[in-house]
Amino acid sequence: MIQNLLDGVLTGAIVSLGAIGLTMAMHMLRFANFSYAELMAIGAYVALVFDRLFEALIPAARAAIGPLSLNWALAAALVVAMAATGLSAVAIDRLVFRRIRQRAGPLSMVFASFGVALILRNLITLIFGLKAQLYSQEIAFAVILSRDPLILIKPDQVFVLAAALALMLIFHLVLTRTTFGFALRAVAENPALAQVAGVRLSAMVAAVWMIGGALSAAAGVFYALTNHLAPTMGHNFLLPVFAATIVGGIGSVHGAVLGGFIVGIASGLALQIMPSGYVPAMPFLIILAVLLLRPHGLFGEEQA
Amino acid sequence: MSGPALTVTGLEAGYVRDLPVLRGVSLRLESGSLTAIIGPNGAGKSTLIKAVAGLVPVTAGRVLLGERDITGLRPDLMQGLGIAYVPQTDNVFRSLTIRENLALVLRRAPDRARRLAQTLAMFPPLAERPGLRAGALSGGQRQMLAMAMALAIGPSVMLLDEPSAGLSPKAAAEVLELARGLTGRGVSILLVEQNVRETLRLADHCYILAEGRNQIDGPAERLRGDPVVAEIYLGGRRVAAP
Amino acid sequence: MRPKALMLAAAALAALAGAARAQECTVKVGVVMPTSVDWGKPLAATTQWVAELINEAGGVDGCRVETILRDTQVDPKVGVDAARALVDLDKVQLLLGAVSSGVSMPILTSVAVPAGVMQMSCCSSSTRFTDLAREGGTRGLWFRTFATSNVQAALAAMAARDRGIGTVTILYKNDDWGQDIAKLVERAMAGAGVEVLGSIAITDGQPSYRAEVAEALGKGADALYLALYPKEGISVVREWISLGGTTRFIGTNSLKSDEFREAVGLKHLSEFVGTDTASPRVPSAANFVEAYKARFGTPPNGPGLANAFDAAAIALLAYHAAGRDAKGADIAAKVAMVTDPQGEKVEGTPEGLRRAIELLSQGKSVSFQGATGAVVFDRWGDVSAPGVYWTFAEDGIRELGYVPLEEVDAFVASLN
Amino acid sequence: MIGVVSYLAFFLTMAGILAIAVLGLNLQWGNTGLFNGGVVAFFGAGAYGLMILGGRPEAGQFGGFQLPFPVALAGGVLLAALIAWAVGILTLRLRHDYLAIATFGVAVAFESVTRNAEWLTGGAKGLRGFHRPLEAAIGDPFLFSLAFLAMVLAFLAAVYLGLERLVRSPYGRLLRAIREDETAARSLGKNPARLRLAAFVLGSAVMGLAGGLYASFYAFISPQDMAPILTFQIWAMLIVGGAGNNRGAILGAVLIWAAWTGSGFLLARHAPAEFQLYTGTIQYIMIGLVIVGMLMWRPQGLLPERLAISQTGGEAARRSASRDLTGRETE
Amino acid sequence: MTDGALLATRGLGRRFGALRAVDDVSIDVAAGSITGLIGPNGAGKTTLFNLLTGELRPDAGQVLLEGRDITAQPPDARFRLGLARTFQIPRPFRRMSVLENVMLAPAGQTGETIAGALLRPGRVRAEEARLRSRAMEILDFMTLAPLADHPAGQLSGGQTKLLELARVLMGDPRVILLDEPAAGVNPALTRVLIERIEALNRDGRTFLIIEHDMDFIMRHCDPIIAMAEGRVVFRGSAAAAMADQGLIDAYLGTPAR
Repeated sequence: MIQNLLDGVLTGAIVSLGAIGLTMAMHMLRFANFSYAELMAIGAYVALVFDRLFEALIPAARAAIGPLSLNWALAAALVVAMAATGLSAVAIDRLVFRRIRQRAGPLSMVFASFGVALILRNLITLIFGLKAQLYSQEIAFAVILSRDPLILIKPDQVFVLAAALALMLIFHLVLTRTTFGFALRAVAENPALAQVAGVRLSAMVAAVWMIGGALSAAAGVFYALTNHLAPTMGHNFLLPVFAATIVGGIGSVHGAVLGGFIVGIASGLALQIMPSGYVPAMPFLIILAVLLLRPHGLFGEEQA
Repeated sequence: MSGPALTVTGLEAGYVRDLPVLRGVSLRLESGSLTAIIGPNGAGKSTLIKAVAGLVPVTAGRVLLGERDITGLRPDLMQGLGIAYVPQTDNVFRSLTIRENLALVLRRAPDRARRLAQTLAMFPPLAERPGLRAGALSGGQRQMLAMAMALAIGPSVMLLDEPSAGLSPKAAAEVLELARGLTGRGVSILLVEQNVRETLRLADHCYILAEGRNQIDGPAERLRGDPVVAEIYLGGRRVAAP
Repeated sequence: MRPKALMLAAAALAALAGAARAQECTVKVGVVMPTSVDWGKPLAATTQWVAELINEAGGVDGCRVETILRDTQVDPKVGVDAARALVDLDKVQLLLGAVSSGVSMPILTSVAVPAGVMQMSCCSSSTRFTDLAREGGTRGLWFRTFATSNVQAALAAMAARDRGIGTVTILYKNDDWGQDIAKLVERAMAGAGVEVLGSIAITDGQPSYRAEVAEALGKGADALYLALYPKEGISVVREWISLGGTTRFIGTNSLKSDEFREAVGLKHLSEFVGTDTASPRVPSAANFVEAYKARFGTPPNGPGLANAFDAAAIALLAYHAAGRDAKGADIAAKVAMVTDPQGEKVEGTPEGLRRAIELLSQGKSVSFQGATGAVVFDRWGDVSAPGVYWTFAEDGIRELGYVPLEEVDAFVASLN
Repeated sequence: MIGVVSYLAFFLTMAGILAIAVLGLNLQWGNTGLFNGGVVAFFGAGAYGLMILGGRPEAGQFGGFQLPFPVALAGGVLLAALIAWAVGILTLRLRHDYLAIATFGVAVAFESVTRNAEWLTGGAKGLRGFHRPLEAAIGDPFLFSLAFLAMVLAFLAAVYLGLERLVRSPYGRLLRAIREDETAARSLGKNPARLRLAAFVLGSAVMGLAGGLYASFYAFISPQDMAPILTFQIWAMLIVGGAGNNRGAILGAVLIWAAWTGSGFLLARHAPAEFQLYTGTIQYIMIGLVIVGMLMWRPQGLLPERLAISQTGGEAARRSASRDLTGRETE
Repeated sequence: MTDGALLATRGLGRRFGALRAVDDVSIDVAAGSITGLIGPNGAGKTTLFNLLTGELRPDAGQVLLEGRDITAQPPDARFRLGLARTFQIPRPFRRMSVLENVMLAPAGQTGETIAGALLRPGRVRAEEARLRSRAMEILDFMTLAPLADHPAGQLSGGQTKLLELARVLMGDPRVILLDEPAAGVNPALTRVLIERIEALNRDGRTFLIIEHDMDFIMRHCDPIIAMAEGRVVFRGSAAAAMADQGLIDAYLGTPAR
């Protein structure tokens, strides 16, 4: 029980990272982006490429950091992946979504995002193959916190949770302490007024994609670090990330974080209440429950 | 008053293609003047002011700021040029605090802290609790914050869209008096108002629009005495009164 | 307008196919396999390899075998369409495939059986096929070289019993094969006096199997039974090991893969016992491994490769026996002649196949000794097979022991 | 030649079945503006409903009532409608994109049930044991396939004509009004929620019909048929054909299905062998590109929605003074 | 408060955040009257309309139609009960023809249900013919008949106001709420509109009209209700309103002197 809770928190941290960008993008661009979760896969695979590259170039970077399975090469690759994924998110918006925004309604965007997701997922398959891949073959062992009840925790897990929380904190500070953050919030609330207040809309849209892509990349790398890489990994997170976004309320960053943890913990505990085969439906049940009780999510506001 | 701060010539604009709301409007906003636009609902008053602010696509005509052509310029660049636009509703960011609202409009200003303090000092009710979320303000205070946000950038031209709408008569009068006072400091104000009487009392110059076109214009004093204007816009009470 | 255009297009394609036929005598064989998924591709490659071997050995009734490979995308609609095009447009009388039962079944019921085409699958394991055959729904056109999961379940139970394992927890892939085998293993374990503490479904496409693994870990069983494919297997087993779970694993043949061995790491797999239905006592199986290595450069460590080899070889030999113009039912009728235990033993080597073709041409039956040993089909097109235990080794797979058919059958009988 | 005809019959049967599902989606999306992200669930409900009602009994398995084909088919349609009704009541008041996510989730949940509820759906191994209507009576497989095609085309025609009548009737007028301005429609006494629910249920029932025909065609259904890719395929057909236009919906179904199968056919023949591992992947990318390209350059589809004005004053308007009330029908 | 009130409110209130848009409003609209609703911008007139028609839910109070509490009824139900409205900024169905706009309105059309449309084509046809003739009558009455086949999006501002009234008439309502019917309409069309309103009133229809055009209000409306800051500040005849200097100064503005 406690173990499930702990594991749920870890999954929750990853889902939260994915949901932060989605909630902002959905709020600002007013459409449900089904291709969003693919950014996680892009990030994880970019990190894989650079991890291998750095390891080959600088053998010293192969040294693991403390008790973690993360090494310096991967840590550097993570940074590169965050930037690269952010840029690809901006590029996808420029190439596809912006054009469709100008021509057709928001629901065409929803469908276009289906198509984009399909293209991205299969491009990754084409380049990297379907095989499951790993950053490191080594298995990092869990530390026993308690024997009765049995509670185990992995150093990687602690690191991922800490890193995810740190990223969220940084982002929170940016939103609440910098005028750039004010501008982001302003655009989310009222794009026209934000423009009048001197905010360049297209720059903010790009910034949202950039941030969302970077956070998603981090989520993807953290996931792959504790699990493995597969072209379908983004797709597998689709429903959880959407669930977190909706639970938190579209547009609410804090809601997305909380929603991510709720979804993660609920999935962790799902096995306690339902047969294992039905667990994949859990995020959907959460979505449904929240929409019925609070149609605008926990922190969401009614949109005009 | 030296030359126009803003010149609009033959402006056509609208939200949907092939369906212009403005069908050729021209006006001049003299430097340091308070110029009002009045007219019936649907005449295109708000659209005119939005088109000037760059929020509605312009299909024909020109907008000049002084000598400079700013037709269809991006709204954020307009703000950079010293044009402050205050929309009628939703004119503050409700999820941001008073201070954050002001910091946002000042985010490119090098001396942000100083100007923020200056602006707050102009509006004591706002300065009392700068950490309050704008969503929690009353209608009058919100309008005040919107004006403060416009003033913070030290604008040369202000575009005000019905600043008195939804306010109590007292608050409405205060807002208009505030606008009037600003012209004394060299700010040129273009104002859309429903409150014709009050507007004609305060404004220097007045344009009357109907169906997206100029109808009548002239110095406010003259229009106050114009029988046609009285008939249409001032209730025509001389006719109806027993 | 539209149908006409389509007819024209189809006619043009048919003309192209006709042109190809004119060059020499060719026998077309349809292959419907999911080449767009990782585990499908080697199966298809193996099948094509068998066709080459047969061609080198003289071909089917003197004709060159031309395999037409179609991707099923593991989508029943796409698979059926592909099979249908093969049957209707290419006039194949023999379909090899598909892999998943969920694709093989609709192909069988809506294409092969109605058209009277023989279908031989390497890898579909669902008990649905046996049911269908019992009802007469397959009209004797259906065969599979993949033994029903009974054999592996029996082997797993015997392994647990023999190693003094008192309790196990089952993790199974949540598909038809996994659900089936999980149930069979539960029954077999009970029969062997091994207690099953829990049976947990692993649904693919989940972000994390942490909860499932933690759940299994909480059961505290002596050993873990794994009915998984490599992809989920890697995720689940790595998670399990990192949490300090026991490394006493019993696994199905689906985990026989280098990918799994490498990703989990050999050092954690020293106590792994795998089950399979192959028959390595027969030299033919070893020969297959060698030949495969020679052909593809890697050992045949993917699931179902040996079965795919035998499926294609038996089907093509039966085709040969039935003659180049044979219909599906004729080919199906000759399968018994290829797998006749009384017949001369022939292997799946170039020489063996040449010998088989020769004997079959003379009307003599043969006993085909394939990659999975001597395959014998029962009335429903199912094979029973002896068992083998295996484990992971430096260079791939090492066999641990052989369980003769009689022993397996005796154990299975003891359960009833 | 008979082979070509036989394959064509097969192809058209499948395309026809898919076209029916696309018509159902067109009612929801094209005519009503409802984003159904879980088409496969309603398709599946029709299929499973048919198999459970019309199949043969099996030990430990609910269903197998061996009801006659029309009854079983109707039962499947009803099941799809019932699920749609329940889903609709819960989700139709949501924002549009929430609806897309909620229905997407419905499909995931539905697949989960088909995979796990073995007593009801046969679990992952699926349901079989259904006798195709008239198969035994006709005997010859080729004739049967033609007969089945005829039946599918008859259903397609019926659905097409029915939907066309609906769109041109006051019901269609109401749908268009609500799509254009919900507030105004409400102020005229119309209940958009009820109307949308009705359109959602009817559209889903049509998808259920397609699912029922699909299951009876294959005499087998399993969770593998419930993959989200079906939803995507049906959407692609509608987008390419032209949302809002029933003829476009049918055209889109035929074209996309032809492209999907045809590309497999051609790649199997002409792509180098080592390339073939990726044919499926490449197909997905191509379809994705077609969708995105379509939305970017021709969002209205090949056959755009005709903004048919279903009622005109006809002569009456032209000779308004005479107030001629016999304005001609414009059907 | 008269017993003859067809439409009434009791203690109606609605706030938006801190703003009390409508605050404890109790009004009566007598059957057969043309009641005028005046007040400065932001006085809560349109909010009151939205509360009357059900577009908004009140925080407090009741709406009564013929003494029956309809507070909980949604807008569509209120229309069917005989309470219809037009919008300040007209909302025609632009992509539908003028005739279709009007034919849409009647409730309970057989062809509006799926079953009716599919299964009773004969009846639908007959009903449509009847509706069409009635719609043409009304369009003729509103001088829009020549435009029947035109998309409503092509009408001028004034014509769409007429169309909205025609559309509403098709539902045969007892009370019609008009939100600034004359705003933005040229004088000729305004005259048509006024004539029609008065003719309909003679037929027994009740009107509640928001209007800024004081001339319009004073000439055609009686009684008059004035609102300011969400409250009712005056109730009485037009003559009484004119005599109330305090009202004029505070809320209606002082005429230029």
